[in-house]
Amino acid sequence: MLKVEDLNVFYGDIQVLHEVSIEVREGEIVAILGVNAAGKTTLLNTIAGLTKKWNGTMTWMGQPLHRVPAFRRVEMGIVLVPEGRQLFPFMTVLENLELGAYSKAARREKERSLEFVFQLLPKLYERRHQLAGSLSGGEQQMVAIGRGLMAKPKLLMLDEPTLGLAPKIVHDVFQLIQDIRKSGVTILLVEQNMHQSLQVADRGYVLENGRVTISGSSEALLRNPTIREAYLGI
Amino acid sequence: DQSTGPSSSPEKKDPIKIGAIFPLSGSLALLGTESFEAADLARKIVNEQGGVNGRPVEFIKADAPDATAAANEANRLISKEGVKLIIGTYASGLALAAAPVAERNGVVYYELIASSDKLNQQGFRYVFRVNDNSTKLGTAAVDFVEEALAPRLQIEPEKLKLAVIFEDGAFGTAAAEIVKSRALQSGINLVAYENYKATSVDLSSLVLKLKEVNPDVIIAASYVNDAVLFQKQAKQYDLNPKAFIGITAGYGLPDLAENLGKDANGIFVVEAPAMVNPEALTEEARKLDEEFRKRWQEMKGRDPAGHAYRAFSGTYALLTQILPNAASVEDSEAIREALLKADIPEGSLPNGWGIKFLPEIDPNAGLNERSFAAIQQWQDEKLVMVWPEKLATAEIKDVPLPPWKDRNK
Amino acid sequence: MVLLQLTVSGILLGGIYALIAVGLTLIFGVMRIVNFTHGDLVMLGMYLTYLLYKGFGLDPYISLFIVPLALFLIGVLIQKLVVQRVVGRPHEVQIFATVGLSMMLSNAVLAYFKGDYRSVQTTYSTDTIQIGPVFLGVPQIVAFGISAVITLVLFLFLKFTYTGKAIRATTQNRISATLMGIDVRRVYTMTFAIGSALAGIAAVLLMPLYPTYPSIGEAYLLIAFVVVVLGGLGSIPGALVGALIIGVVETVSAYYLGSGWKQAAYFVIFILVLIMRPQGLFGQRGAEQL
Amino acid sequence: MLKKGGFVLSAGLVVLLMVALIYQIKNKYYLDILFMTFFWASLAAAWNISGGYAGQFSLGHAAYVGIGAYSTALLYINFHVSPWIGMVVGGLFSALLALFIGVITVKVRGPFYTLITIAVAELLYISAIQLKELTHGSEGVSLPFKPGWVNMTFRERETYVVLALLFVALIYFITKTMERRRIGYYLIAIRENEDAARALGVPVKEMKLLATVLSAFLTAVGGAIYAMYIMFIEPDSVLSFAFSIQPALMSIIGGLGTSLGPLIGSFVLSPLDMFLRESFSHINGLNLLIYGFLLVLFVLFWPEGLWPNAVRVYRKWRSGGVETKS
Amino acid sequence: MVALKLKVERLTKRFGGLTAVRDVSFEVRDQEILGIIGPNGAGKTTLFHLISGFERPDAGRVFLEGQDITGKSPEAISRLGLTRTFQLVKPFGKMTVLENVCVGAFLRRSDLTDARAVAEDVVELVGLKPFADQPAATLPIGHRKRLELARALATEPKILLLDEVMGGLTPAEIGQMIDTIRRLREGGLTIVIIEHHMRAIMSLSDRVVVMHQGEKIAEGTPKEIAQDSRVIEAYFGGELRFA
Ligand SMILES: Nc1ncnc2c1ncn2[C@@H]1O[C@H](COP(=O)(O)OP(=O)(O)OP(=O)(O)O)[C@@H](O)[C@H]1O
Ligand SMILES: Nc1ncnc2c1ncn2[C@@H]1O[C@H](COP(=O)(O)OP(=O)(O)OP(=O)(O)O)[C@@H](O)[C@H]1O
Ligand SMILES: CC(C)C[C@H](N)C(=O)O
Ligand SMILES: [Mg+2]
Ligand SMILES: [Mg+2]
Repeated sequence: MLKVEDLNVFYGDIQVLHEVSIEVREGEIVAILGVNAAGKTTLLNTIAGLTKKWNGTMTWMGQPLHRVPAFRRVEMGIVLVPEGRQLFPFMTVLENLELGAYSKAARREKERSLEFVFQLLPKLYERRHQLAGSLSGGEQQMVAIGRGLMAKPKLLMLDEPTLGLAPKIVHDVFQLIQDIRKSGVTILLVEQNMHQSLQVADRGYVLENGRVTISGSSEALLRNPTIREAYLGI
Repeated sequence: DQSTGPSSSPEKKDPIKIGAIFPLSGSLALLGTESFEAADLARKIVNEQGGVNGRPVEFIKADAPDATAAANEANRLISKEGVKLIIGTYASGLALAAAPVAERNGVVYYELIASSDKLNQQGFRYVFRVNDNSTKLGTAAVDFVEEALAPRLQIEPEKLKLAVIFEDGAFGTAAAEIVKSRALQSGINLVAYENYKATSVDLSSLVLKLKEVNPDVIIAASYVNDAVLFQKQAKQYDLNPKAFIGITAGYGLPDLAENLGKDANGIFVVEAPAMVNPEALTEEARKLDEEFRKRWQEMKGRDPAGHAYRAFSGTYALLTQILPNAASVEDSEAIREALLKADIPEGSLPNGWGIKFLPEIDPNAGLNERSFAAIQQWQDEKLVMVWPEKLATAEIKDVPLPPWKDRNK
Repeated sequence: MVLLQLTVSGILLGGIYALIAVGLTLIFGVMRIVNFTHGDLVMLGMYLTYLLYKGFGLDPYISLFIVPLALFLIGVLIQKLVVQRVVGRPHEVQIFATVGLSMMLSNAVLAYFKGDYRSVQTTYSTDTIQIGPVFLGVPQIVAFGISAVITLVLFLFLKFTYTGKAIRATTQNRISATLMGIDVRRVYTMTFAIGSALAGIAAVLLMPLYPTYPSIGEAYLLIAFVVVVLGGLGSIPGALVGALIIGVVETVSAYYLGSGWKQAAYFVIFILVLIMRPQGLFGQRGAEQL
Repeated sequence: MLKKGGFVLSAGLVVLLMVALIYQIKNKYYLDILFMTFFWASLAAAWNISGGYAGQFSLGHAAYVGIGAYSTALLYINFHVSPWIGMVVGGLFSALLALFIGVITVKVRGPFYTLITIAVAELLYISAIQLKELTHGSEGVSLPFKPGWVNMTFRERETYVVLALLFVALIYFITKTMERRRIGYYLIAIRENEDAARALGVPVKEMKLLATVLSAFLTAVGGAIYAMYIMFIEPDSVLSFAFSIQPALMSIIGGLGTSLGPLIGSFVLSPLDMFLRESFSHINGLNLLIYGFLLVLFVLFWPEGLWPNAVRVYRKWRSGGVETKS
Repeated sequence: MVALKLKVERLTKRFGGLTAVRDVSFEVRDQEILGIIGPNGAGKTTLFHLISGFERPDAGRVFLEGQDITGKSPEAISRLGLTRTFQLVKPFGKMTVLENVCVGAFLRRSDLTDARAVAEDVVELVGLKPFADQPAATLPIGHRKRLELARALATEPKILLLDEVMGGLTPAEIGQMIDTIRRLREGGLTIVIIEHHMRAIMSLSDRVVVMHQGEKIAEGTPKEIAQDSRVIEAYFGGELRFA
């Protein structure tokens, strides 16, 4: 479905990703793991079309993504829920969600998607007329995820979706991720919560200093001694 | 100070360089440019006639959109171009900034148009003004009210209600102040004295205020934009003075009729004389006047207005009757001597002026006592001379001014 | 009695300010591009109206269908060449890019038209309707009416259409807007162009009333900023109400304090409002800090 | 300590060298250009203290220029107060106004602050025109030419140029000193994020006020020097928008919030402005058209300013082409 | 009495119709680590705003070492020795990491050399040394959180309020962070910490305050809290989980 090969990404003159190759197959949950500053966000942003300076190949369903601007990728089904929420602070929760369904295909399904999101995240229904900017940190995170779902993604990329969420919600989110997958959406997940991520993911890649150093099935990764020591702290 | 230019013994054919400072950009660009063009036309005609003592004249043009630039440009002309004589600047604010620079450098400054009295009242030795100042303009306005309008309106000057409105810049303020003090001297009833910004986009309140006091005569010192705006709004709100007098600038420009059409008719303008009765001119001046009108028509497609006459006449006289008498045109002291020596009778310049500069001991040192203002009137969308009689080419009409609903019928 | 006339005159004048301010509120208020060329866009529109009138004898009210279109295209051009490159940059960078642009526009016109004052003369330029003791200028009434309609349409557009929401979303977070599938560049271009077209409409409606000259933009720019901030950034009804207030303040203070002081009156009000209610009369609290 | 002494010493040497150079220039026109360049540089550097470092983006500094120029001129012609004293009085008046603006705008940020400063400057401009008894209105104030140290009036233009140079040097020195001290760090922190600064104990209000007041004082002194040089002031010059916008412009083009940026900005823009006016004014407005065009280019291509860009290019060149990640 | 560092008395804060914090009281003793937990939107961050002076409470008082600091400005409170971090990080983007931290250090050091010395130590302590000269705007989220901590530490506070500084860290990094915070306490600091990360809260805190819908619903040792049925219901969603 998504294939990234030999990807190099730069910020100005600084290279942040080095020859990264990953693949996501339809219906999978793939986890990207790594310490702070490893380049996880950069990878997702590049797939979403947000970084300017990169080379390598990226293909989506066999089609090259080279010349496709970010907003088109959304219509193609590549949707990113960005790090740090990035809501529209002076719009209500409802308006934020509606904007999630901006692309044409999603717009048609808007009402149904809304219902689905409110069912999944009832707290948002309670707060639907509040300005997004005045929500608590965790509530904002929920809006961000909900907004991503509104776009009817084929591939949903989640950048640290549980950051700042209470344990109860964290659990719900991981549950949600599995539910989303069941509804036919492929998921690319960046998480610091490695244990739980690897429990829901099928496969994983470990990024270190901008390079993929380890990859494999979740079980393999969970057994990998390096990972156990360096990342899980066991 | 000895500068870069060709020094010791100038060749006969070397051009004489004169600095010319005018506002060519910014909000004063319209009149500034036209004034420069009129001065430049005089220069061209002089050069065609063989120049000054056989040497062609060259203007070094300098743009001064604001006072700082005026001072900087005066500095440049003097220090870099080495000029000994600067002409300009059309606007009082610029003249007041440029003249001191010339004075301090011992270079002659010769003003053609700017009106602020202050220019001649600072004890400068090298600063001359050939044109009419605010006092002359304001006095002419009030004289005209007293001598020509009051009788025609059959109102005693003491009973006459006068309103003065003026743009709040240096020009408007200075002119209005003179009108005010002259009017008070004559016992005229000053019922309103109001200033406003020339760039205003609305003057309805001013119109309404005037309507309240219902003046017989309104005297206005305005630029074009505000003059047009005021007249349009006066019509809308049906403000009907018995006479309306504009003081030079906006009211004296062809642009007024271009923008107002027939609605301009009947308005008086206190202006430097323009297109005067040829009878009032010397033979020579008459010929020159014809030439000027013709060439200006060719250039601009319209008749020259008062300020164009100021610039043309002043420049032409300078080049033909003053500089040739200077012991050296490369020496400002000699030019100054020649200016002070000049004694040209009235009627010798194409607008009827003569030249005689007040001496250094006079409080208005350097002011030309033979320049004066006259009254024109808009008739059939053209400006014609109506007062004083000697210069007049047409009769005074439309006194009292018909109310708007009856105008242009 | 005078007060009644002054108020009516002020409201009509405010209608004209509103037209200029509504365009600016879209560009500055909604998109947060500090646009110092807005006055010059009005100036360009006025010259275009003048040219159409001089060259083809077109009545300004017919130009109403042409000039805004032309301004729309000019807006697209300005956006693509300059503004797009300063979007998201600090305000000071935007201010100076547009200040430079403004110098270019007004001086290009100066170089071409030589600073002469130009106006069109229509039969209705000075027409008035008299209701009791109150005079109402006909062109002013037309301008006011169109301004009210435009304000309403624009308000509904921003509030309820998807495009309108996309515009607001883009202001609040460009990256997220992109991630929603919004073509951010196009949104900016559209907004700037619509704002410019509105300046064009204002210009056409001004032309029967006021002469134009190259530096006239300055006169309108500051008023427009005052109105936009007073009404509340990005608030369309705010722009209308703010303009009416400024219009009335202007006529009333000009009458009682003298025309020379009238601007002082609205600057004082402007400062007071900003201090006591930084979000403006209709603005979203805190939104002014975006 | 030694480093600081070294800085003062080398700066002093540079100034001395420049003074010596000034006396080598024979053509007065170049002295005029030089004066204007130093003058604008001083206004830009003064503006930069509040506008660049503290992020208080004022476009109303003309108010301070005007107060400085008018106080000096009016005290001088009405009461024969020496401009050296008038200048300080003007500075204090400006500082007071700045204090007032600062107090009323504590909660106002971003473009709103900018608009308020514009409005205040406009108010002053209107007042200067209307309060004729005090200011002589639009006719302006002409200063008498009475050379002498006490009168701050000189026959030789060199003296003015040296005066302006010393003034620029003083402001540069103040800025440079600030940069290495707490206040410099605090001002930048405030500009970047007020809330975070407050959480770290930065007295935001006081720091902003300090910067604005200092900036206003210095700007007024600059206005006084201008008045004594041109010898004629009017509302349309010293209180015009140009006097607000140029210093800001120069700081931005040179590099906002850097000590050298405003000076570089002025050294590029002032001569450029005068050169364009000299060379291109045969077509009305062409010089300003080009000036505007160049401004747009500068802002589009070097938005951080010339100085920061130069530094970056230099660093890159020194590190052999590509910056490497540590 | 001296042992009492911070005392919060019946704090209440309303936003329009919503009461974000209702009648909350608690105390923090010298060199204690107090954990605050609660579901999203419980009012934890608001509580920090109230204590640190960023919001004015509608009712209630705050005492720092016995001194009433209610309504004082954030900068004054910080000067008195209480510093907080922001959950939504606020770096000085254009300054380098070290310069960011210097701003904090300047609170107690007036000389640049001294301030830098403090800043360098702190930067090293939180593990940002390799990034010291990088502009803060280019830091990824995890590092920004550390920067928040570093800046706060540089003010040499007596009491530190940490709002979710562990978000975005890997489990291994969290381990390091726990060590760091412990060491800080041993160095004499009193700490109030908001965190959703249960392992961190449970192993660090001496006592835990639990908030729910603006109210304090429980207070006690981690053990007591972990067994409180209301807490489990509100926070853990019916079953206890340690991430
Ligand atoms: N705009 C930028 N300019 C320069 N460097 C950047 C920029 N954004 C990120 N970086 C650098 O790129 C590297 C990777 O950052 P990235 O945000 O991808 O990390 P991450 O793995 O997502 O970390 P985290 O877990 O903290 O979110 C970091 O060293 C960061 O400093
Ligand atoms: N300025 C405000 N205006 C309106 N409501 C607000 C405002 N600030 C906070 N709130 C509301 O107050 C409640 C408490 O918010 P707070 O940020 O304190 O929660 P929190 O406990 O820190 O949550 P989280 O764990 O998600 O960060 C939330 O419901 C939030 O929406
Ligand atoms: C129009 C001129 C006669 C007067 C000119 N505007 C001045 O400022 O003096
Ligand atoms: Mg990341
Ligand atoms: Mg919180």
